[in-house]
Formats: sequence, structure tokens, C-alpha cells
Amino acid sequence: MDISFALTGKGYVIVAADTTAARSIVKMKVDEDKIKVLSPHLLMAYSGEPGDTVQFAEYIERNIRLYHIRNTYALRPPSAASWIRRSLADSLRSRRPYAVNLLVGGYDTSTHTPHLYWIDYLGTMSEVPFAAHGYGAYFALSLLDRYHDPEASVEEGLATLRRCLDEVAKRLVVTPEKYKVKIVDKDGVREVEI
Amino acid sequence: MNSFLTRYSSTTPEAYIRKAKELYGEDDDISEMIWGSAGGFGNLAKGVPTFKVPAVPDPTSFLRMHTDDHADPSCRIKIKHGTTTLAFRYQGGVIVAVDSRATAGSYVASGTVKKVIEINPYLLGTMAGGAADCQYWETYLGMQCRLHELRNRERISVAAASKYLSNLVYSYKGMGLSMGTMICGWDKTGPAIFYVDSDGTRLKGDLFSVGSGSTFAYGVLDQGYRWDLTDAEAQELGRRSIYAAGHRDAFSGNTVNLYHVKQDGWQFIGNYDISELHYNGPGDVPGAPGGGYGYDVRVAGRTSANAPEGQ
Amino acid sequence: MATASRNKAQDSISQTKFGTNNFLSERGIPLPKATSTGTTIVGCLFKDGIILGADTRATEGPIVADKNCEKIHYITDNIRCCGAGTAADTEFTTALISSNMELHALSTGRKPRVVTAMTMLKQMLFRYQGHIGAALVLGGVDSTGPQLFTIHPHGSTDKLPYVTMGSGSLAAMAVFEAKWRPNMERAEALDLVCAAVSAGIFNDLGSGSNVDACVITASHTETLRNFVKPNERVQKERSYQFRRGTTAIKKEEIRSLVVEEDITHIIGTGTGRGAAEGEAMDTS
Amino acid sequence: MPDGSFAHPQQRSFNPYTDNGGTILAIAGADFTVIAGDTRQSEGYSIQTRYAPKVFRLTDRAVLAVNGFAADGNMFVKKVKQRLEWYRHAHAKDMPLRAIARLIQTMLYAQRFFPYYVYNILGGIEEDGSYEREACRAAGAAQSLVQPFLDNQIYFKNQTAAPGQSHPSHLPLPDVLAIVIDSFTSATERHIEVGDGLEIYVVVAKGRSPQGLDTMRGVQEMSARPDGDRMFVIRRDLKKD
Amino acid sequence: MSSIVNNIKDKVTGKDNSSKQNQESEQTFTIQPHPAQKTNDPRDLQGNNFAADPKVGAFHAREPYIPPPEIKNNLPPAQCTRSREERTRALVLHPSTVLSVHHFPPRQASRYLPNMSIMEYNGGSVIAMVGKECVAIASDLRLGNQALGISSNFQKIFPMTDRIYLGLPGLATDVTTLKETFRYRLNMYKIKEEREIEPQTFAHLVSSTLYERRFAPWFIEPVMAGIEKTPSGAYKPFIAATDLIGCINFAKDFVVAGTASTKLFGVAEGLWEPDLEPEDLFETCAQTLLNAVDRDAYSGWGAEVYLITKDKVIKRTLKGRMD
Repeated sequence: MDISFALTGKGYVIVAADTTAARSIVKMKVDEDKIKVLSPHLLMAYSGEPGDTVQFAEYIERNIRLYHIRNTYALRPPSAASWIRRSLADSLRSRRPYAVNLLVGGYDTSTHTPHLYWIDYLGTMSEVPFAAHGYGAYFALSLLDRYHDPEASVEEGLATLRRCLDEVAKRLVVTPEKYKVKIVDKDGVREVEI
Repeated sequence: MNSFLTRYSSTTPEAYIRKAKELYGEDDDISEMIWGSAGGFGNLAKGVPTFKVPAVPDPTSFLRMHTDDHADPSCRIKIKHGTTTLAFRYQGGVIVAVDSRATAGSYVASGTVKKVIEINPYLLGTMAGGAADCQYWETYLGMQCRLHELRNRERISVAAASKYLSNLVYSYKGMGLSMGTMICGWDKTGPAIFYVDSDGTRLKGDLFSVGSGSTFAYGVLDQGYRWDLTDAEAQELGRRSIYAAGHRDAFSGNTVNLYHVKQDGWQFIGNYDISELHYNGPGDVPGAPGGGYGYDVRVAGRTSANAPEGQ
Repeated sequence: MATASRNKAQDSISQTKFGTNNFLSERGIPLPKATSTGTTIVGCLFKDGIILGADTRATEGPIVADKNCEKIHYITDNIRCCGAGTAADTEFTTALISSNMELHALSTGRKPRVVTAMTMLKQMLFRYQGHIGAALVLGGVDSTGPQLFTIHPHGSTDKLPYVTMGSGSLAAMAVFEAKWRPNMERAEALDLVCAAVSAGIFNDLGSGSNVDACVITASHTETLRNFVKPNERVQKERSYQFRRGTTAIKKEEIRSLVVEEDITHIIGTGTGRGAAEGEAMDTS
Repeated sequence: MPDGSFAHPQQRSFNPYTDNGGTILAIAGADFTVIAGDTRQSEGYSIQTRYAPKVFRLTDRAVLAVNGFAADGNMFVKKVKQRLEWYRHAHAKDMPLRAIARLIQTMLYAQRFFPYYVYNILGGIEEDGSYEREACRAAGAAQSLVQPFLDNQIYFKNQTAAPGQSHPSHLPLPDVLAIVIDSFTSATERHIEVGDGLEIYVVVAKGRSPQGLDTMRGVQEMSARPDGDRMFVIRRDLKKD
Repeated sequence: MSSIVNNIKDKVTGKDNSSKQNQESEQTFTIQPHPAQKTNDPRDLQGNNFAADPKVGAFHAREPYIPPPEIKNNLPPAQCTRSREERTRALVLHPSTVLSVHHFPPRQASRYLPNMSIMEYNGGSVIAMVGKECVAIASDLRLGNQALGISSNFQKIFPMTDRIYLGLPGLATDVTTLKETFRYRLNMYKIKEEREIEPQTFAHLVSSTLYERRFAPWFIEPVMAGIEKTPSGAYKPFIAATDLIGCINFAKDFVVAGTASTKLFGVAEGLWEPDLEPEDLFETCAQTLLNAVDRDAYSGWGAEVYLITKDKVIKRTLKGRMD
């Protein structure tokens, strides 16, 4: 029952994902990091079919890293997201498709713009100001329609994110108690406690 | 309904047929006696009206086979569903807000459905799930409340009214009724809301949202709810929550109907077009936030890019 | 271009992807309806050759997708094939066989025969076990005289003097059984074909709009597109043109396709290459 | 079946319903109501009859259109007429429109667990002549084709009025009839189950002029009494393919 | 036993002499005249007044057919096949388990795909219309996951060449994949042919691309609109649409696709008329799209219209309903 959120603000993208790794009714682990740092200015939160998620995320991470090594500069968010989407879309028509939902957040240092992409396991991609995967989406999206501000500072952004986490805690029957939150901006990626 | 229950309970359809048979004797068909203005539920003498049931071993799965369009989208009889309704209690009384869209599959069958049923001047019932079920049984509940008043010379309490509806609906459990309603009112104990649905649940509470768009409504409603809201703020919150659901949920939308239940009964506040709310907001009504509710309208012109001052 | 990609279509059809159709059917997901031609198609023999007829309605379930589609497909100059069933299948199957027939004619150096086309079609359809939903009426005149066949999606064929296929085939066959006679004149046979297709058009909901016909004789082939048009739409009661500005607009972008070029001629001083303002260019 | 299983008929095979196609619509104007329906009755790909009326006159001021499963529809109309006759015996007057609507709701709901596969539209004139804003509803096989067209042309949805003007609040009868006829010709073009014939019932409130109705082609008056509400039937042909 | 069989056999073949004596007493049947003398047209029926003629009245009764008294009075008594007790006993409900009532908040989409048409999963609709030397192609902007709206600016119309625009409603992942595929194939065509592709050829390219996947199709119903340069140098409007496996529909008036296709058909058939000037075509196309998507749950959330004439392309974003 993975839940992940992401929202953009003035020059940053905040990505949050729950840290529970559960199998049937048992929480096997409660500090699982489900957000990968693909490149100095690129984050990817993954959720979905256990096994597929880690396999696919690491495949993507290694290839983005390879691109960076070969070309000395990292893929910018729009092209990285497009390549990630294409990998998922191709897998959709393979023998056994990956079932992984992604939130790709990155900061484009040349245009000084944060980008956030919502990608689902079919390979559907859309650039959005804020996004959510899992049951959390049904509560958070309407809330973010109301409270999200694209020019919010990092503190205001985190406050809005806090609202989403509280709402899910209040209403969702299986609420994760801990989230890992990472922020990407012009200085790169950092983690914050919430 | 297992046979044990059927044999001894007095509220199942077969029981009514047995009872009706004793009352009206053997030979004539029961429907014959529905004469003149005594038709429908006009004649309360025999309790609940009897329902014709198809002569098949399992009428319930017969009904589900022909009506439940989740299982089979091309099934013929599409019961209209998909909705967002909410009600919350606060110091100023009860706010009831609903959308007005009814869909049959992906077709928007109607955009002007009245989903708040005015049971009587001080009791409101909301409609979610099967439109026909809610309309029929809540109108029926209105009659029972009137009879209660005549018998006991005092207005029926919200608890009793919702209990009546819950027991009645429970008697048809498993037969395929689909209802998710909130009975709201102000009685001697003050404002009260009861959530009653077709599988027999009855919950007393301060704040409920029901329907396919309920999670979207909760997202906004929970964040803005306080017991000491002013009337204007409460009405604004009700409108804004139904807009949020109407915008995000495909099966909700068209218009918001807003009611406010006070000490002396309910009052219809207004009907607002959800798309109009998106672009221009509710106009000059108390509690209006000024601009439109829509995200792109609210943040028009603002960008998260932060080009350094130099360039 | 088209033929090349079609052969590619041939081999890629065999290996199915997206976990194949059963990826969906396992989950009980109804495959979306491809355009099917409810269709009335007919063919009949007459003194000098063959007349084929077809209606022009293509449907997607109860909705008319195309009111004037062509169902009589080209095979060779003297062979035509009417198609019913899944529209895309009839289109591509006849096109594939048409291109193979041309190759066959070139390699044998002889005018192609109807029976060759029939064999190619039946073997291909049999190979796909009916999954290619094409029901065809194949007619033509070749060195052995007029030939008329029907081919069913599973690969079975019949050779008869008059045939009908498609959802309107019953209505059409009724007319044929009542009025067909051997060695009819061209005009009489053409009227019979039109009557048969019209029976399908008016009595079968899957068929409608106009009658297409095609007369094939030893010497030439006449394509009579929309030969009979019994179902023109009546004039509308009023015009529904809108006042300009009726639709509210948020944003407008105009992209001009006309390329404005202002060409500035640079008069060279014999150096041939452009030099600014006439100075000689130092080419050393 | 030796094991007596015949006593319980196999419910899987018990399918009493079918879809006989056709489409109906109703538009309530300022002082008139138009109820229309095509006359084709079909099943699957074949036409059962080109002339099976779907619109029935209940009283001088009420008309009911039924669509869906023809057997249920005809039976339901017969039952409604039966109840209206009993009402006349009991009250020596015709049942008011609002009461007929409630009666129909309860009769339909009485079959809640063995539903009538019928979509009904009741149209007519209310006693107190209260004029609700235009009501306009389509139902049946081509409802999803006709309804958005009516939204646009009757309710002027998505149309911004010319600056300084506003959309007319009530459309005159000839315009409404033109829209109804064009709706059905459009539906006939794109839906295979609509066609053959069109029957339009027009109920005009008492004392209101029929606005040039009597000069139209194919009109026939059905009013029982000339002084009360007047009812006209307009019959037109639709494409038969 | 055999005598009975012989008897029937003889009667059928008419040889049996015993039937000859009671020839007179045998009941004679008159063949009922077919109600429609000339054609099946209802107007013929009006000729002979059916209400009066009891025998045929039942065929086309306008009012419920009430049999005349002499028939009504001597009807045989209704045999009640089963007594009432037996019927009510049959009504006793089987001990079926209590059904789980569907819950109201939206159910999480099943791991793979929901049990509805895959074309409705993301929603979206496109329409293309022909005018006088111009074409319009319009689409909504919604991207959804069943009932949940995800994005309100999901492009479904893409420029392929200066004068050809392609609309791709259907499964969103295939929309993006096919857009990239066609961009690639168009570039290859341009390199080989050293000229822009013509709309007619482009339609066949789209059609064969889809038919390549005949048994595992792309879930897309492409709609194309463009201006064709005829051999004589004049410009001719061109529109076409194909179904998900590539059956081309070359229409003269309009083509529609997507979840609101039936609604689009209804409104377009009503509003469209031939030879509309560019600005009038824009109004008709925009009104058709907006009113159709308002009646469809899975389409809407904004709309855009491309108006293509031979010398310019106007792209307008409409102010549609956002619910």
C-alpha cells in the first residue's frame, strides 16, 4: 500500500514516499527508502509491485548514471523523464510488464526551473505542479488544488506537504506512520526530517 | 438471506406476502386491491408495500445480473450512481452540500438531480448510490415521521428517524438496494447527523462525506473544519469541498446544492454551477474568497522557476 | 511503401506482444469493438460476366461510423472482391492478395485467374483460423470465363452462380432466389443486384446508405460507385450556424505557414561570392 | 430430469429482457409540451415493425413516452391507463400531471426487484400552469446522440450571448418542433436502431394559440374537448435504412 | 400404435379415403389478409380503419386492443397451471451468502487493468471537421485514471507536418508512444522522398502502422486533418479517421473518436453544414466538442481547437467546463 507525494515550489521539488515495506498483513520493514537519486539534480520515487519496483528503479538509476559518465553532464529532467517513460511503455508490451508507478522530480540548472513528472505503470506521463500515487492521491490532489502555491518557499512547501500527510493519517485506513522526504533544488538533493 | 432468518423474521418479503394473504384472503391477486387513490404507498394499513419478485431460485443474483454495471458494463438496466454528498455539524447548526450529477456508465444522464431530499421542514436526507432507492425510501420515511408526530404529538428525533430508515433498509439487506444517505436535522438534542446505508450501517457523527467523490471532499473539508466556524465560513467550506470533488471526480459535478439546518428547520442557501465556481467563485455571497476556486485561476501568472536576479 | 510495410505486418502478426490478447481476456476485459461492416454484399452471374454489389454503411456496434465507405476492393483489373466482417481485415487481406496477384501475374507472364486469388485468400484465412474476420465475395472474368466465389473467415469457399454475404445476406438472397435466371441481360442483372442490395439496406439494420455496383465482363470492368443513392439526408429544418464569438476563448496562438522572405541582392564585383557592399573580398 | 431439478428453473437461462431500440424525447416550452418518439421497433439487426407507437396519450393534458423493452413498455402503459381509469372512477376527474408522475414512480418501484426495462418520459401541462424553466430530456438507444444537441440548442449551453443581449428564455413552438425533427433525422443518420417514422405529440395549454401548428404538414388534432388543453399529433417519415 | 401413425401419414398425403367423407364438416380456415396491402409503410395502414376490423385490429392497435364483446364474453377460463402455494413456496430464497455491498469510495484500480473498456481508462475525445478550403481538429485536455482526474493539459493533437495535424485519443501511454513512432516514420519518409508527406499517404501510413499490431493492437483511434495539395496545385481539405486496427474512414463532413464519440456524432450530425467559412467552422467545431464532452464523464477538463487553412494555423484554447 505504497503512498508517495511530490510538489513543486519556487526553485525546488519536494518528493515524499512512505517507508513501509509490507507483505500481506505484516510490516517487514519500516525504514525502507523508496526514493532514488538518479543524478545530482534528479529524484525518482517508485511504488508498485514488490520486486519490479527495485529491479526497475536500479535499472534506470544505472543507465542515467552511465549517461552522466559518458557525457560528463547529466540528462536534464525532461529528457530523462521521457526516456524513463519509454522504458516503461516498451515493457508494457513485453512478456511480463513492470508494474511500477513513478514520480520523477528534477531541477534543470540551465533553465533554473523545477520539473515534476507523474508516470504510471502503463507508461502514461504528464508534467504536473503536484502529484501523488497510491490511495493518497484520492485525498491529496483535491487538497493540493486548494492549498498548493507554485511560488511557495521551501518551508511553505513542507507545510503543505504536512497537510497532505495529516489528511492521509486522518482518513486512510492503512496509514504509514513514517515518510522519507527529499528536496531537489539548484544546490542538488538533500533530505529533510518531517 | 439464509433460510433460518427467512423462516422466523417478520420483515422479509415472503413474510409480507404471507401477511397480505391472511389479510386479503386467498383468491384475488393482491395487486387487484390497489384501487383508486389507494395505490402505491397511499394505503399504509398493510405496512410496507409488497414487491413483485421474479420466480427464480435466486432473485438477488438475477437482479445483479441485469443491473449491476460494474460487473457487466453493457448490462441493460443502468442504475444511476456516482456522486458526492457531505454534511457537517458545527456551532451554527448543520451544513449539507451535494453535487447534482447522475451518470449511467460514462454517460452523464443528468446534471440537475436534486440529491437533497426534503423529508420534512426540519429533516433532510442526502442521496448517494441508487437514486430511485433513496428517493423512494426517504419520501416514505417522511410519511412515517408525520405519523409519528400524529401519534406522539411531538416532532420525531433525528436519531429515531434514521433508526427507522436503517431498520427498514436492513430488512431488504442482500436484495440489492443501494443507498448511502445522511439524515440531518435539529431536534431537542440540538443539530444531529446520522449516516445510514443499505448494508445496515448507522453512524452518528459530526462530519461525513459519501459517494465516489467523498475522498476529494474530505481532502478540503478536513483541512478547513472547526467547531466554531461562523455561518459564512461554514457555508463557504461546504461549497468549496463539493467543488473540489466535482473538479477531480469524473462522476461528480454540474452544480452544488447547499442547505443550512438551523433551530427552526432547514433553509436552502443556493445552487452554484461548479464550472462557474472554478472560474469566478460563488459571487458576492458571505464567506466568498474573492477569485475563482480553480487551481490555474488561483495561481495564474505565478511560476516555480526562479531565474537568478542577474539574468 | 505500403506493400513493404504490409509484409512486415505479415510476420509481426505471428508474434503477438502486449502479452497477446489473452493478457486482456484473462482479466475479462472486453476488447474494444473494431469497425465491422454489418454489410450486404452480393454477386451474380449473367450472360457476359459478373456483377458485384455492396451497400456502403460501416458500423461500430449500433453507431454508423462511415455512411459511404467502399466495400468493393480491387484485386486485379478484371477481378474485384466485396468484403464483409471486420473492415480492417477485409481491407488489408484484399490489398495483400491484390499485390501478390500482381507479382504472380508478372512471374507467370499470364493474365491472373480468379481461382488463384480464391486459393490465396482461403489458405491465408485458414492459417489464421478465423481470427482474421473477413467474409468475401470474389468475382471476376478470366481466360476460363466468369467465376464467382464466396470465402468465409475460417477459409471455406463456395462456387455458385449467385451469392450473398454479410448480415443482410438473408434479405438479399430472398430477392435472388425469387428473380435470378441464368443468362440474364446486363441491364436486368444490374437491376436484380440493386434490388438484392436494397433489400439488405432496408431490412437489415447493419446495412444502409447507397448501392455500389461493379460490372465485370471479358472486355472491361465498370466501377459504378454510388450507383443508387436511395437514402440522401432530407434538408434540415433550419441552419445551426453560430454567431462569431459564441465560443469563449482562453488563449489564441497563430502560426503562419507563409514564409516571408525578403531577399537582399548583393551585387558582387565579379568575385562571384558575396561580398558586403561591393568591396572586393580578399580571397588569399 | 429425474432429480426434480425442473422444479427450480435454471435462472441462468431466464432472461426475460431484450432491447427493441428506438428513441424518445420531450421538451417543455413556455405554454406547451412536445413529446416525440420514432416508430421503429427492432431487435438485434432485424426490424420487427416500422410502425409501433412509443408515445401514448394518457389524459387531455398528459402524454407518456416509453422506450426500451417493448413488451414491458406496452404492458406498463396499459397498467398506467388502468390506474388512471380507476382514478377517474374514484374522483370524477383526470389525475393531475404531478400525481401521475408520482404514480409512475411508485408503480416502477413496485417492480424494484424485477425491474421493468423501460425508460419513461412523462410530458404535459400542469394545472396551476406553473412554468418551470425549459425541461428537455431524451431517452432510449440514441439518447447520448440527441441529449447534447438539445443541451446546446434548447438550453444554449456553452454559448455566450451576444454582448448586451441574453439568450431567449422561452423558445416558440415552431423552433422547438424544428429542433425535434432535426434531432431525429440526425439520430437516424448515425444510429441503426432509429428510423422509419416519427410521431410528435404537442400539448398546448388551455387558451393558448397553437402558434401556427395547424398549418404544419401532417398535423392531426386529438383533443377530446375543444375548450380544454389541446393536443396535436404530427407524423413524419424517417429514413428506412 | 402403427395405425395412428399411418392415419396421420395418410391424412397428410391426402390419400386416406376416410377423410373424404367428413370433408364438409372439416373446419375451413380463411387466410387473413395482410394488413399492409401495398407496402410496409404505415400510411397504407391508415387506409382501412383498423380499430373497426376486429380480426386485424390486434396487429397495429393504437390504443391497447380491447376485444369486442362477443370475443370477450366466451373466452375459455384461465387454467392456473400451479396453485398459489406452490408459486409462493418457489419464492423461498435460497440460502445464498449475504452479498458484499459495493463500497462507496472508489475502489483502487486492480493490479492490472479495471474490468471496463481499456479505451475509457484515461478518457479523451477528438473531432475533425471540413469547411470551405479549411479543416478544424479539436480535442479535450483531460488525462484521468478512471474517475480520478490527473492532468488538465494533456496534449492529444500533434503537428505532423505544416499542414497535417494528428489527434490520438485512447490509452495515454500509446498516445505518447505512437506520437514518437509517427514522428520517426515521417522523418524517414522526408529523408527518402525529399518532400513533405501528403495527407492521403499519411493516412495509409497510420493505417498500416496500426494493422502491424492486428492481434495486440495499440489502443488508439487516430483522427487526421490537413490540407492536401492537389496535382493542379490547388489546396483541398482532407480528414480521415481509423479504428484501433487501421480501418480508414475517409469522410467528407466530419470524423470523431474517443470516449465521447457517440455524443460527438449526435451533435456534429445536427450542427455541421457544408462549406463553412474558417471562422464559422471554428464555432461549429468548438460548440460540437464542448457540448459533447459535457455529457461524457471521461472527457473534458478544457479543450483546444486547431483551425488549419492553407496559409496559417490558429490554435485556440477554449474556456470549457472544468468539472
